[in-house]
Amino acid sequence: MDLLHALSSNLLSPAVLFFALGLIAALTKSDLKFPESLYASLTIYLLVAIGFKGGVAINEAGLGKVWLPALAAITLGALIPLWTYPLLRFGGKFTAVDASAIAAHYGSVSAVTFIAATNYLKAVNQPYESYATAFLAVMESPAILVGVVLGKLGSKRNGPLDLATLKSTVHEALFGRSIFLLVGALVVGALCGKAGMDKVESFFVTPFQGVLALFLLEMGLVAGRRLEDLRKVGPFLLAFGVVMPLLHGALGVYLGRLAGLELGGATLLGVLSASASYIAAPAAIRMSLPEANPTYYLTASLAITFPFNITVGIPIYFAMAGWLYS
Amino acid sequence: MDLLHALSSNLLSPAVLFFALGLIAALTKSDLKFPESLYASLTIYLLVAIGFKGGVAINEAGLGKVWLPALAAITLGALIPLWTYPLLRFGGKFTAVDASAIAAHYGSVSAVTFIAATNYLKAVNQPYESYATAFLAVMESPAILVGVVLGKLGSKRNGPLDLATLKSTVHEALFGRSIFLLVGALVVGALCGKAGMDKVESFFVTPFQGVLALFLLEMGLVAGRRLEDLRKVGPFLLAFGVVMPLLHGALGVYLGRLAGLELGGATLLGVLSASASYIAAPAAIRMSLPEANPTYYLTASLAITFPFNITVGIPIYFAMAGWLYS
Amino acid sequence: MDLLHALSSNLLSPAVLFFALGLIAALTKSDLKFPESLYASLTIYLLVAIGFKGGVAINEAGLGKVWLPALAAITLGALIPLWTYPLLRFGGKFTAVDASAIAAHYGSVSAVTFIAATNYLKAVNQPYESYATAFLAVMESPAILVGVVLGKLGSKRNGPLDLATLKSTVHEALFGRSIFLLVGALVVGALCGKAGMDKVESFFVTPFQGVLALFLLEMGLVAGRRLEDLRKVGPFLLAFGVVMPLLHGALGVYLGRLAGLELGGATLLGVLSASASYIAAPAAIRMSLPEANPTYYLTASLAITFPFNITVGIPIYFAMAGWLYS
Amino acid sequence: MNHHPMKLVTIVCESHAREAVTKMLREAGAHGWTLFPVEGDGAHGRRPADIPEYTNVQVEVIVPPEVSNTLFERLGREFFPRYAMIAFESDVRVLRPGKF
Amino acid sequence: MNHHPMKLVTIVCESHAREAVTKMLREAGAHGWTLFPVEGDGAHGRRPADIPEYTNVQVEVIVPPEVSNTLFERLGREFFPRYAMIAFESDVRVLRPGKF
Amino acid sequence: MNHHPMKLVTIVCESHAREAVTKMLREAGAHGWTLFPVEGDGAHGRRPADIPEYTNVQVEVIVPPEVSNTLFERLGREFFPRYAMIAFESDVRVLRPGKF
Ligand SMILES: Nc1ncnc2c1ncn2[C@@H]1O[C@H](COP(=O)(O)O)[C@@H](O)[C@H]1O
Ligand SMILES: Nc1ncnc2c1ncn2[C@@H]1O[C@H](COP(=O)(O)O)[C@@H](O)[C@H]1O
Ligand SMILES: Nc1ncnc2c1ncn2[C@@H]1O[C@H](COP(=O)(O)O)[C@@H](O)[C@H]1O
Ligand code: NA
Ligand code: NA
Ligand code: NA
Repeated sequence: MDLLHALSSNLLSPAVLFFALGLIAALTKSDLKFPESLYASLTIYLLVAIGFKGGVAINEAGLGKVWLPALAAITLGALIPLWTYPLLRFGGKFTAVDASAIAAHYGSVSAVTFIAATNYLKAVNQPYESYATAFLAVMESPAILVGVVLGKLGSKRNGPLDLATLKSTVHEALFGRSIFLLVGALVVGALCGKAGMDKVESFFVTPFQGVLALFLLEMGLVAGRRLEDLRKVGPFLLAFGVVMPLLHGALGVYLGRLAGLELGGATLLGVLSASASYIAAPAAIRMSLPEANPTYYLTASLAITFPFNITVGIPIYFAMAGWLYS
Repeated sequence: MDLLHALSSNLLSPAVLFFALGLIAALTKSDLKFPESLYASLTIYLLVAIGFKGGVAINEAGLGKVWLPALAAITLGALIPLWTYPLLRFGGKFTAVDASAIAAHYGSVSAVTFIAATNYLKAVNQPYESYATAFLAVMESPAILVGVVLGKLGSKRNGPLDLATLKSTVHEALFGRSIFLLVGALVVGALCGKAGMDKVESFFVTPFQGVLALFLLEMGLVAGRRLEDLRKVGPFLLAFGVVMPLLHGALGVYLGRLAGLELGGATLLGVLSASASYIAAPAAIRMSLPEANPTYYLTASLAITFPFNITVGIPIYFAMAGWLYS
Repeated sequence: MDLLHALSSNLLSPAVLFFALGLIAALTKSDLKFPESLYASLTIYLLVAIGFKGGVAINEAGLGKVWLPALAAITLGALIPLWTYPLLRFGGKFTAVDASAIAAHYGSVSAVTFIAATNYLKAVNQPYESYATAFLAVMESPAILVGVVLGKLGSKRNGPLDLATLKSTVHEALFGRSIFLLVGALVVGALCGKAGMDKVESFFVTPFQGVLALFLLEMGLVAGRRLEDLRKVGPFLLAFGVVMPLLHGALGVYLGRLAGLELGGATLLGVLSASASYIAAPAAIRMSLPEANPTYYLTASLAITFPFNITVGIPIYFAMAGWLYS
Repeated sequence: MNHHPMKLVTIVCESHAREAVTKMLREAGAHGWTLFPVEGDGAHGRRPADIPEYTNVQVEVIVPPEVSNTLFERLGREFFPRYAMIAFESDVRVLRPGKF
Repeated sequence: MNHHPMKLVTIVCESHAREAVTKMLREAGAHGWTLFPVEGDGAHGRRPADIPEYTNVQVEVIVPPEVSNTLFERLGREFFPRYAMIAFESDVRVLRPGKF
Repeated sequence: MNHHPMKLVTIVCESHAREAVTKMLREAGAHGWTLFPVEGDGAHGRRPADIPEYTNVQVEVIVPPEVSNTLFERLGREFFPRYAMIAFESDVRVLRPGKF
């Protein structure tokens, strides 16, 4: 499948069109609003569903197949801040704290982008390793820890790197609600296996794509409300938010191949690598590096990289994997 | 199918029985309560689902089939206030502002009544043009605009009809959340077509009837709480809330036939014409004609016409269409 | 199926594993939290679904089959406080008010435990009388009334047993939201029958097990937060919360057999008898016996008996029924 | 502007007390009230607002001083011994004193 | 501590008035506001907070005394005759007066 | 009635600060608190309450005057420079002073 076809089949999917509808609603200042608890409920559903499915897949594939690419994912996540930080600090002239905060976001991952990518692969009939959810689970935290350490080392005003900060960052990074739900559901799925899946499939799997479409409508609203901050962040960050995902996407796909994944799984590792966190990382950064300016990291991850990945990024990483595997 | 059969098959459907249960809960002052965000969430689901389905139908039928009956729908909606206003003003002795407010509500439409009608047609195995959702979408606003103009012209105390009021009314009527969701989902559906439907059908279509039943339980509660206002509105409005739907229903069915719709589609145009708005119209009227008394228009549309249509109105309009087409 | 097999097939089900995950989240002080309205929405869904299904089953089985075991259920519920009260009062040294409050909770029932039990029977392919929901419906109130009367008689400080209190207790016990929803949906289901079920099955039945799994995650959180109160209640209540369910479970299974139920139905009556209320009873007791200490009755029913039943109680009662019927 | 002094009485109580409280407000002479669910912590432990039945509500009511006194008398006598709750009074100013 | 006197203006109104109220706050000189949905009872009957369109919102705004006066003037003139609502003012103290 | 003067401290802050704030309240000597999610507008822009992580919470706490002073000292020193928030104090009266 060539890039154009890959793109158009993504852009005309209900999920992406509903995302665009949400963007439009935000831009036209329509009073459309999802209740706060609907957002929270859909998030719980999506994380539990994807985690459970991934766990069942691990149960079937065996941990032996999962550990190597998972290790690759962790390493990649932890390393990304090491080059994004200097780039932001010296290329983008950001302060040490802001640079490390943004770097943490880009090393970490976006679960919704990952879910949209699995959706996309399903739509184009590309099989993928369902246990890839495990990579999502392990890639959320490492970059956050690295980013916080960078931020503490790079800036004195920000207070020294003490043990208490490190401990609470680790706790936040490992026990935050999204990571807890995802890992928890993964373990439940791994324990239940196929027999458990049969019982809950019609709730956690069958309606999944439709729920995602509705959720992306809301995410369009949320991202759209941030669009007006675009002019505050400057051209460097704008370019960063588009170019880095492409580089990281290519890197992830390549590493995925090295780690022995199939085309579908390599695409997903590329997507994870290319995506930037906008829930878990902000929460941890807000607590550990409160001096970092949220306008920078939230606008970059939520208003630039997230929409980019959802619309054109995912098919591009898929095309990259296609080239690499052909 | 004769009227009696049509009636009983509606009254014994889960949707209508749950509606009755909600009414009973309100009347017996049970502390049953739906959380506010469940109402909002179900509304979003229903509007997106019906809009999306309608859009897919337009994609398949082609706009060529839709424009004529849609034009008929718009015209009907815009005209209804022209006779209901004088009737209320001079027959019912309402003030100009109250008369125009009520007229706006009866020219506009109730999405839930429409959805219940599609449900009913499905239950009695009557095929209908799925693109009829487009009529719902275009019929919400015209009567509101006409009603506001009537109210402004008819009453001096109410302030002159200035451009700012008109502009904000038009904005409210066109970009309010329900109309935005409905039209947006319609466009998304029209762009996706059948391929998109396949992906989200198990969320937006399969469980739809059950969701509607649950939602009507809540609507029974909401309408039931208004029932005690019935004695405040006087016998004229009571009669108005039952007789006008019958007249408008017949008119809608007849116009539907003229515009080339099948039996099912004509029934739906009758239902739209007979229904009265209780969400979009109140919001617009509250802003543009704040002097109008909500007790009148809300009680009429929500506590009289809505329950009447849900229980016996829909099968009657269907029977009317049956006679006309036989 | 022997007890060990019965136990392990319960403990490895998604529902129970998600319950355990919720407990772990509470114990590790994860910030995982369900929005209040999600809890309320899932409760509404579960009660309406189980009630509706039960009503359809009554419609098919006929009331003739239901009345005798229903009478047995009511009697059992009303009698349980008569021996738990003196046991708590004199064995556990509780005040008259506390003893009667706890007794009311153990005579009443837990809808979620019942639902989990139907789920379990389905998982082990054990057919059961679907109309058993009727027993759930009738067993909620009697013990509450008996408990309140006991509490009023046993304690002077608590005010005399006047008619107003009794009336408001009866109202609360009969028209509280959970009982209203359950009985209401039961009646709707009985009126609709199979034809109605066909329409809403894909919403109220197909995804039911998955919804329950998600709900038990939340219930694990709720129960887990109460675990730290365990050390406040003393060893007597700890033992009471485990031993009484076993006795009541056996009694319920036995009575179920006497009343002519099959193995599945007798298991369910055992489960009902063994379960303790933690929503309806606390609400009624809080109003009628406000001097009773919630730490005792809530901790016992929610943090001891509920987790015990969900994890090992249900398979034990099923095994008991197996022995009795073999 | 013509501001008139009134009392704002705020009550935070377990949601089971909700009906009893609003009924009492009416009896004591209040013409309206405002209410919303809240989380809380206090002598009776955390109330984490995830089950409607186990949460708190905050009730706010604007009343003339004499009604506030009646309210506090009944709160102290009938409610404080029974329910997990707090109540406090503060001074506010309103435009339309006849409304309260 | 260096506390500075300010006014807290609290408005409880039907949710339809929400946009008009927050717009007016800005025009009158407020630098921010806080808002949440509430249930209520009053002269216009019960508002049971189950449909977003039929419920109330409570708006709280901290302003200097002169802005509070402007607010109440506009509330009394433009809003009270049109919407179901109440508003009241109370005295509060803040640390960073420049913020308000 | 026997009313006792107390201070009501109200804090509106981004929800990320929630744990830090409630922990600080306990440390400063408060015996309880009340909390709910709110929307807001201010120097840091609109916070539209549609994602729990991006919204505000309002915390209300009744304390004796000296605790209020401690609270404001710590708020001014540790919290205001870090978080999007406001805090204000007002005078209230309660019945059971020992409770606070
Ligand atoms: N000092 C306080 N400040 C603010 N709210 C409080 C305070 N103490 C108690 N509350 C609220 O009142 C509820 C009941 O209090 P208690 O009976 O002390 O558990 C708590 O859950 C809180 O919401
Ligand atoms: N005396 C009062 N105390 C507190 N809130 C009130 C009072 N009167 C009215 N309200 C609130 O203001 C809203 C509108 O009031 P009304 O216009 O009187 O119906 C009500 O729904 C209540 O939320
Ligand atoms: N003048 C004000 N009156 C009421 N609430 C305010 C005011 N200013 C700020 N807030 C609240 O405090 C939050 C944080 O304020 P800020 O740091 O100014 O963005 C806002 O989102 C509002 O909820
Ligand atoms: Na990444
Ligand atoms: Na109409
Ligand atoms: Na029991």
